Amino acid sequence: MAKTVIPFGPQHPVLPEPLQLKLVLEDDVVVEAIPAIGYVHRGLEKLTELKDYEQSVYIVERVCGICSFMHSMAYTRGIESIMNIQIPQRAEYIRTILAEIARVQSHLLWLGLLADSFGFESLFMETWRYREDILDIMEMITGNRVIISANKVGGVTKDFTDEHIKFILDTINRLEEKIKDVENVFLNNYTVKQRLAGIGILTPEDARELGALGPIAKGSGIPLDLRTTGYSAYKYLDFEPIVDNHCDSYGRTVVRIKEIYQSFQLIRQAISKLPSGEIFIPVKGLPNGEVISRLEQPRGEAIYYIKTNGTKTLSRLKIRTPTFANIPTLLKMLPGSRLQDVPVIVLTIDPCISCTER
Amino acid sequence: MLDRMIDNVTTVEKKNLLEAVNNMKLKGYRFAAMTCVQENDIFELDYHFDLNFEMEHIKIVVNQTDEITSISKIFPAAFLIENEYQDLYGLKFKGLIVDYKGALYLTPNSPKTPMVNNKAE
Amino acid sequence: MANMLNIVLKNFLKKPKTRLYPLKERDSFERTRHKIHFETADCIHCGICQRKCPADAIKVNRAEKIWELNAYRCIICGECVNVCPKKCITMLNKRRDVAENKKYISIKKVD
Amino acid sequence: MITLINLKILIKLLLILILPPVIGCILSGIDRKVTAHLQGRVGPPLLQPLYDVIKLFNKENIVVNKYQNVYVITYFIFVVLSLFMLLMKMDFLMIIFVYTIANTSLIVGGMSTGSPYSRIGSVRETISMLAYEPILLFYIIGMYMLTGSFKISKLAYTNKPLLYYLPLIFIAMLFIMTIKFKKSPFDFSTSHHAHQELVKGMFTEYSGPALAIIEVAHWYEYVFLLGLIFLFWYTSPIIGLILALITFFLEIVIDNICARLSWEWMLKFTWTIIIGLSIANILFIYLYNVKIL
Amino acid sequence: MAGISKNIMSKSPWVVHVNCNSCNGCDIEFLACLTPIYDAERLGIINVGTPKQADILVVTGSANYKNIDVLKNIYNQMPEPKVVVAVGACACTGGVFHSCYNVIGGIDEILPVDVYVPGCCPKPESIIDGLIEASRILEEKRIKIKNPDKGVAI
Amino acid sequence: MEQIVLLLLLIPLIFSIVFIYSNKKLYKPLSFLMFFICSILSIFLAYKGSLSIRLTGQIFKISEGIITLSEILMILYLFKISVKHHKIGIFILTVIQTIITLFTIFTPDKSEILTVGIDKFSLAMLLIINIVGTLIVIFANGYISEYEHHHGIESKQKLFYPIICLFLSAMNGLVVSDSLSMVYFFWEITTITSFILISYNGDDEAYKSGFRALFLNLIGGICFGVGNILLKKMLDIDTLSGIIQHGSISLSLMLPVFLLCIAGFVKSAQMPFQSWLLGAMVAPTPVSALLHSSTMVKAGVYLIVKLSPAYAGTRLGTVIAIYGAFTFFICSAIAVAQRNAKRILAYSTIANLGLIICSAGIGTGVAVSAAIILIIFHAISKALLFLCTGQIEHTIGSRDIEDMTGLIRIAPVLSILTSFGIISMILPPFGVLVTKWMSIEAAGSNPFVASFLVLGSALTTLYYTKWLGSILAYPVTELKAQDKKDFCIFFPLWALGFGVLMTSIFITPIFNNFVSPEVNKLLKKSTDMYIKRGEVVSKLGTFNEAMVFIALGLVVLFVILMRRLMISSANIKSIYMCGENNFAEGENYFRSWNGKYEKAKVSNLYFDNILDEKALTTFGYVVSSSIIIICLLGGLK
Ligand code: SF4
Ligand code: SF4
Ligand code: SF4
Ligand code: SF4
Ligand code: SF4
Ligand code: SF4
Ligand code: SF4
Ligand code: SF4
Repeated sequence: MAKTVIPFGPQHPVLPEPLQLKLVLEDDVVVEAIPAIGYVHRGLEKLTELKDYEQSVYIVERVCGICSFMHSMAYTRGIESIMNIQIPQRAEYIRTILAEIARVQSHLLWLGLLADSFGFESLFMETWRYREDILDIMEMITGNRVIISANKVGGVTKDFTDEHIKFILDTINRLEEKIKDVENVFLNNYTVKQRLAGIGILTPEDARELGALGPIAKGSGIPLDLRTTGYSAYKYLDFEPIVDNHCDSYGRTVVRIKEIYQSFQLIRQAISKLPSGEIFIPVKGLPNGEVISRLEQPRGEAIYYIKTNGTKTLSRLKIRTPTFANIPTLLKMLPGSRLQDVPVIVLTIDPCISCTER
Repeated sequence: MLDRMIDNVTTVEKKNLLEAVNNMKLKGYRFAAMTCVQENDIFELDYHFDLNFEMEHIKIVVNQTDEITSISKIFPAAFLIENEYQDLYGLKFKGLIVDYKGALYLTPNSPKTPMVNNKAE
Repeated sequence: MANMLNIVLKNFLKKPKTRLYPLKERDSFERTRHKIHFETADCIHCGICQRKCPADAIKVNRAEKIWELNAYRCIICGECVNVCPKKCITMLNKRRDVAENKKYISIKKVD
Repeated sequence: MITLINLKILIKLLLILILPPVIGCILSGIDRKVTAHLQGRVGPPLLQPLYDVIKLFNKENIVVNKYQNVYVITYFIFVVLSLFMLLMKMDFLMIIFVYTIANTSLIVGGMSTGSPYSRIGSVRETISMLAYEPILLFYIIGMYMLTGSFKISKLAYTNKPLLYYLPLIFIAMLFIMTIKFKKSPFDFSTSHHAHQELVKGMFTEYSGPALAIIEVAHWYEYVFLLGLIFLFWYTSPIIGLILALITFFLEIVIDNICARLSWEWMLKFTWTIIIGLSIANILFIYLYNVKIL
Repeated sequence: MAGISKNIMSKSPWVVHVNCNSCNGCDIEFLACLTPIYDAERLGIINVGTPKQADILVVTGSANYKNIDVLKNIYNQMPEPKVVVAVGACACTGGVFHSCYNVIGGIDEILPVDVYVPGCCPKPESIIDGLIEASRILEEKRIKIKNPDKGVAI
Repeated sequence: MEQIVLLLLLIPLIFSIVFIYSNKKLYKPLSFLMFFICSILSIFLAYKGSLSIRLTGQIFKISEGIITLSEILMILYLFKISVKHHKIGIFILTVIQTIITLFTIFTPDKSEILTVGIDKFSLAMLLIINIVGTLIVIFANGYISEYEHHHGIESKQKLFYPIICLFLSAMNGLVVSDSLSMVYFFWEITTITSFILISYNGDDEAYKSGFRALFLNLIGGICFGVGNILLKKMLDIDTLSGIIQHGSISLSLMLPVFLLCIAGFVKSAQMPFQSWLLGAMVAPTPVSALLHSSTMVKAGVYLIVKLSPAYAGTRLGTVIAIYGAFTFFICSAIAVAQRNAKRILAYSTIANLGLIICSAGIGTGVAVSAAIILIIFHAISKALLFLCTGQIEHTIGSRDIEDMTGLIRIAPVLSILTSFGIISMILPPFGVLVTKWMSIEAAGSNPFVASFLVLGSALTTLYYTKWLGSILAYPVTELKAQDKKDFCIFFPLWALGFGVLMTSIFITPIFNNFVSPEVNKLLKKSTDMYIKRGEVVSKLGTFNEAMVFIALGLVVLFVILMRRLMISSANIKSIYMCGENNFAEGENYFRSWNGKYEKAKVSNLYFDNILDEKALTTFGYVVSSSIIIICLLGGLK
C-alpha cells in the first residue's frame, strides 16, 4: 500500500481557522489523522491575571468571535456567584435572549461553512445571507455585529426597547420561513445527503468515551444539554433537548437545524415573559473564592473555572471550551473516512480553534 | 449552572489517581475538565467529572518535576488537556495516547512554561 | 435537488440582495459602535479612561495634558465612554477610515 | 487564384483563433454573472474574466519547477488545435484524441509541480477522464452509425438532427459537460473558486502568466465543448446554438443546486448508468439500423 | 480598450486569507464580505485558496510564535506585486491581547503591512474599504515594478 | 536473395555457437556485430521485396531431416525436464506431442514441398526481429551482469546469449516459413527457448513460471499440430498462402482454423491463457522485452492475421473480434490496479495483442491494416518501455511505479525516454494511437466490439497517465539512485526511441510498402484507405497526423520563443504546504503536529477494491473460456 501523507492546513481555504491535520492515507482512505493546533494560542488565561476582573469581561469575550456572548455570560455569572450578586430578572432574560440569538447566528454560520465544505457554494451564500439578519439584530441592539460586549458583572449593558423587540420578532418570523427552505436542502437534497449520511460515524458509546458535547453528543443520541439545568432564565422557559439518532454528520446537521427552531421558540417565550425593571445592579467589593461556571454554548458545554483571591485581578481562570472537548472525537471519526469527507467531518464538530487554544 | 468548588472534592495520592479515575468511569461519569492551579511551588491538579450535570472532583498535588500518570488511556478525552499542561506548566505526563512533547502550543522559540508564576521575580 | 432549484431560481428572478457598498451606503444603527470621539474641552486628564481601557489603547499624560489614542489598538468596547466622569468621550456610529500607516491620535489640551 | 484561396484560409484561421476566446471570455463572464444572480448577488462585471487574465499576465511568473509551464503551453496549443479541427469539421474521433493530448498534458503538468494538492487533483482528473472519455467516444460512434462517417462535415448532409436519434447520449453528454466545465457535483479536481479540500486542485502551483494561459485555454475549451453540443442539432445552426446555450445555462444551474459528490460516486454513476445509457442508445441504432444520411 | 490597460491590478484583486491569532471575529467578517449582502466579487475580489495566485494577503489576528513561519511562508509564496492588509485591532497592533505571553504583536512586526483596517472586529464595509485601498496600492506597485527607474517625485 | 534468407536463419545460429565459446569480454562487441549484420541483412531484404521459395527434392529432404531430428531432440528434452522436475502435466502433453509428431512423420508428405514465403508482412516482422531483437541483445550486455549480481545468481550468460540467438533464428524462421509444418516447427522452438529463459533465475518461482508457460504453450502447440493435420486432411491446405488462396472457409470446416487460432491465442497470452505471460515477468527484462512483448508473442497474432482470409467477414471473425476486444478491455481494467511496472506492461501487452486480434477478427481492410500497423508500432514502443523499466529498476532498485515518483530528477534522460515510450502508447500522433483510431473506426459498426474498445482505451489512458505522472512528478522520494551512463544501455534506448519517432513520422511509406500490399493480398481487395502527406484517409474518416506533428512542432517553437518569458524568467518558489514548509529539511517537508518535520507525499489511486485483479481475472476466464468452448463445440454453426 502506497501511503499518502499530506498536511491539511493551517492555511487552508476550507478551514476558516488554522488547524493542521496530518493525514496519512492509503488509496484515498484516511488511516491516521492527528490534529496540530497552537496557531492561535494567545495565552489569554494568563492575561486575566494581569487585568482588572471587570476588564476581563472584554478579554474573555474575545476568546472567540462566534459565541463571544456566551463566554462573557459564563464569566460574569461565575464572578457574580463568587460575589453573591443576584442580578435583576430583566437582565437574566436579556442574557438568555441574546444567548439564543447568538446560538442561531452560530448555527447559521456553521451551516454555511458545512455547505462550503462539501462544495455547495450557493447554499453557503444562502445561509450566510440569512445570518446577516441576525447580525442586524445584534448591531441594532448592542452596536456591534460579532463581539457585542453586552455583559458586565452585575447585569447587562444594553436594554431592549419596544422597537428592538418588534424588530427581533419580525426578523425571526421571517427567518423561520426562509430557514425551512434551506433545511429542506440540507436534509433532503440528494447530493447533500450523499455527503452527510453515513459520514463520520460516532456511536453513542464512543461519544461518551471521548467526551463529546453539544450537537455532536446530541447527534449521537445523547441528550446532553446544560440548559435543562435551568440556569439564567431557562428555568422559566419550556423546552426539551434535541437529540437525533443518526450518529453521523447528518445527525449533527439535523440537531443544529432543529436547535435553530428551538432557539426561535425560546426567544419568543422569553420575550413574551420579559419582565421590566433594571438591567444591572452596581457591584461593590472584590471577588474572593473559586467557582465553576458552566453553560451550554452552541457547540456544547463550556466550563469556566474562576479563582479569585480578593484582589482586583483573578488568580486563575481556566476555560474549557466545547471544541476542546470535541477534538478527541476527530481521532475516532477520521480514520477510515475518505479524503473528500475529511473537511465535512472536521466541520461537523464545528471546530473553533480560537477558543480551543485561547 | 454553577458549582462552588467546596463540595465533592476528593484528594487522592498521586499513585492512586488511576484507580480513582477508573472508579469514576465505572460509575458512569464523563471526563469534563481538568484544572491546574499553582500554589507557590506545588501544583494542584483537579480532575472534574460529570454525571447528569452533577460534578465530582479528584485532586492530586504534585511538584513540577513529578511524573504524573496520564489518564488518557481511561478517558481518551483527557489527552489534549494533559498535553496542554505539559506545555504551559512544564509538567510531565507519562502514557499519553498522543504525546505532543511540548509542541502543542509552543515552538522552540516561544516562552517556556508560560503559565508558571515565578516568585523569584 | 428541486429544493435548491427553487431557491436559486427565486434568487435569480428577484433583485439581488447586495448592498452596493462603496456606491450606496446603508445608515448605521443608532447604537452602532464605530469609533470613539474625544472632546478635549472638558477633560480633566484624570486617567480613569486609561486605567479602565482593556486594550491599553488610551494614554493620558496629566502633566502635559495630552490625551492619546492608539486607534489601531482600540477594540471599541465603549468602556472609556462609560467611565469618563466628564463625559468627554463619546461613541460615534461613523466608521474610522482604513489607513496606510498607524496614526496615533494625540490631542494636547491648550487652555 | 491561389493567393485568394490562401487568403480565405488565412481569414478563417484568424477568425478561429480570435473569435472563440472572445466568445469564451463572454461565456465565462456570463457564467459568473448568472451564478452570482442565482445566489442573490450582483456579481462581477461581464468582462471580469478578461480583467483577471490581463492582471495575471502582469504578475510575476513564479513556478516550483522550471518546466511546469511547458505543459501549459502544450495544453493550450492542443486545445486550440482540437477546436480548430472541430471548426474545420474534421474527423471527430481524431479530434477527441487530440483533445486527450491537451488534457493529459494538463494532468501531467499538475503532477509535475509536486504539490500534494495538485497531485491529488491530477489523480482525480485522470479519474474524471476515465469517466468522460468513453461517453465522448460513444457519442462519436453513435454519430458514425447514423451517418456512416466519422467526419463532422458529413453532418451537413443529414436530414435529421443527431439529437433525434441520440437522445440518451445527449443526456449522457449533459452529465459529462458538468465534469468538463468543472461544475458541482463533479468539480473535485479543481474548481473556479477555492474552498475545497484540495485548495486549487491541479492548478495550486500555477500562477501569473501560466494561469492566464490556462484561463484563455479554458475559453477555447468552453467553445469547443459547447460545439460538441451544437453538433446535436447541426441541421439548423440557430437551434444548435440555442441548444448549446441552454446546455450552458443548465450547467450553471446544476452547479448551484448540487453539492460536490465524491469521485467514487461519479465513477460508479458514469460507468453504470451513463455508459449504460450510451450503449443502449447505440444498440438501438444498431438493431434498427437507422441512418440519417 | 484604453480603459482595459488602466487599473489592471485594481480590477481583479485576488485575496488569500491567513488567520493568525484571530478570535474568529475578524475572520467571519472577512468571509461575510464575500456573501451576497456585501458581494466582494462585484469588485473582482475572489478568495483564492493558494498564495500563488493571490494579490492581496489579508491577515486577521496577531502574530504568535507558531504562526509567524506560516505567515512568512505564505507571503513569500505570493507573486509580485503583492499587498498586505491587516484586518482588525489584533492584526494592526495586537489588540486586547498585546500583552499576552504568546503574542508577538501586530503583523507589521513580521511583514510590511500596506493597509491597516481598525476595529474589533471591523465591519465588512471597513474591510471592503481596506481591500479597495489595497487594490489601489497594488496598481501603484505594478507601475513601479514596470518603470523601476522613474522614482516618485515628492 | 535466398542466400540472405538463409543467412538470416544461420547468422544468429552461428552467433549462438560463437557465444558459447567466446569469453565474457567479447560479448559486447559480438552483440554489436550481430546487430549490424542482422539489421543490414534485414533492411537489405526489405528493400529487395518479397519472394517465395519452394524447397523440393534434395533440399527438401535435408530440411525435412533437420526438422525431424530437431523435433525429436526437443521431445527428448521435454521428457527430460518433465521427469527431472516431476511435472506430470508436461509429461502427458509431451506424450501427446510425440504422437502428433510421429503421426506427421509416418504420414509421408506426398507433395514433398516446403515453401518459404516472404511477403510484406513477413518483411516487417523480420525488420522488427532483427533490429529490435538485436538491440535488446545489446541492452542485455549492459543489464544482465548487474541483474545476476542483484539476484545473487551465478552467471548463466554462457547459456543466455546462445539461447537468445537461437530464438532469433527460430523467429526469423517462423516468419519466413510458408509451410505450416515449418511454422509449427519454429513455433515449438520458441516455446522451448521461452521456457529456458523464463526459468533463467533457477529459483522456485522461476521454474514455476517457466513450467506454467511451457504447459500452456504445449497445449497451444498441440492445438496447432492437430489443426495442422486437420487442415491438411479436410481442406488439403498445408501452407499459409494456401489459406489465402482458399479464401473464406465455410463454417463447417472452420474447426482447424479455429484450432490454429487457439494456438495463436495461447502464444499471444490471450485471456484464459494469459497467466503464463505474467509469470514470464520473472525473467530478466531483456527477455521480457524480446520474447514476451515485441517478438515471440507477436507470432501468435501474426498467425491469426495470416489466417484472416479464412474467417474474414464470417461469424467466426465477429467472435474473434469480440473475443479480442474483450481481452483488451478486461486486461486494461486489471492493469489499472497494478503498481508493478512490469505487470502493467505485461497486461498492456496482452491488451494490445487483444486489440490486434480484434482488428484481425473484424476483417475489413482498415481493420487488418490496423492490426498489422499495431504489430509494428507496438513492438517498438513496448521494447522501449520494457528496457526502460529494466534500467529504472537498476537505477532505483524498484519496479513499483510509486517509487518512480520524481524519477525525472535523478535520471532525466531515462525518464524522458520512458515518458516518450508511454506517450507513444496513448497519445497521437504516435503509431499506436493511430492504429487505435483505425480499429475504433473499423469497429464502429459493431457496438459490442466498439464498446469494449472504447472502455478499454479509456482505461489504458488512465493507467499510463498515472505512470507518466509519477515519473514526471517533481519532488522525489529518497532513492539511492545512480544514473549510469552505459553506452550499451543507452544506445538501444535511444535507438528505439528514435525508431518510435521515425516510424510515426514515416507512417506513409511504412503503410504503403508493408501494410497495404499485405492487406490487398490477404483480403483480395483494397485496404479502403491510404496514407498521403501525413493524412490517414479511409472511407470513414481522416486522421491528420501531420497536423498533430505541426502542433507538436508549434509547442516546441512556443517553448523556445517563450523561453525567456515563461521559463527562464520564472522565479522558483517553494511548494504550497498550507504555509508549513520547511526549507532546511527539503522542499516537500512540513511541520507536523509534534513539531517534527515530515515529508508530504502522494500516491496514485489503484482502485484495488473495485478492480480487484483476482475477481476480474476470474470473470475474464469465465467469459473468454465460454467463447472458446462454444466455438470449439461448433456453436457457430
Ligand atoms: S466554541 Fe469557542 S471558538 Fe467556537 S464559537 Fe464558541 S466560543 Fe467561539
Ligand atoms: S476619563 Fe475622561 S476626563 Fe478622565 S482622562 Fe479620560 S477622557 Fe479625560
Ligand atoms: S473603546 Fe474600549 S478599547 Fe477603545 S479606548 Fe475605549 S476603553 Fe479602550
Ligand atoms: S497595546 Fe497591546 S493589546 Fe493593545 S493593540 Fe497593542 S499589542 Fe494589542
Ligand atoms: S481584532 Fe477583535 S475581532 Fe478581530 S481577531 Fe482581534 S479580538 Fe477578534
Ligand atoms: S554495465 Fe553496469 S551493470 Fe552491467 S556489468 Fe557493468 S557495472 Fe555491471
Ligand atoms: S544493490 Fe548494489 S551492491 Fe547491492 S547487490 Fe545490487 S548492485 Fe550489488
Ligand atoms: S533491481 Fe531488478 S535486478 Fe535488482 S534485485 Fe530488484 S528486480 Fe532484481
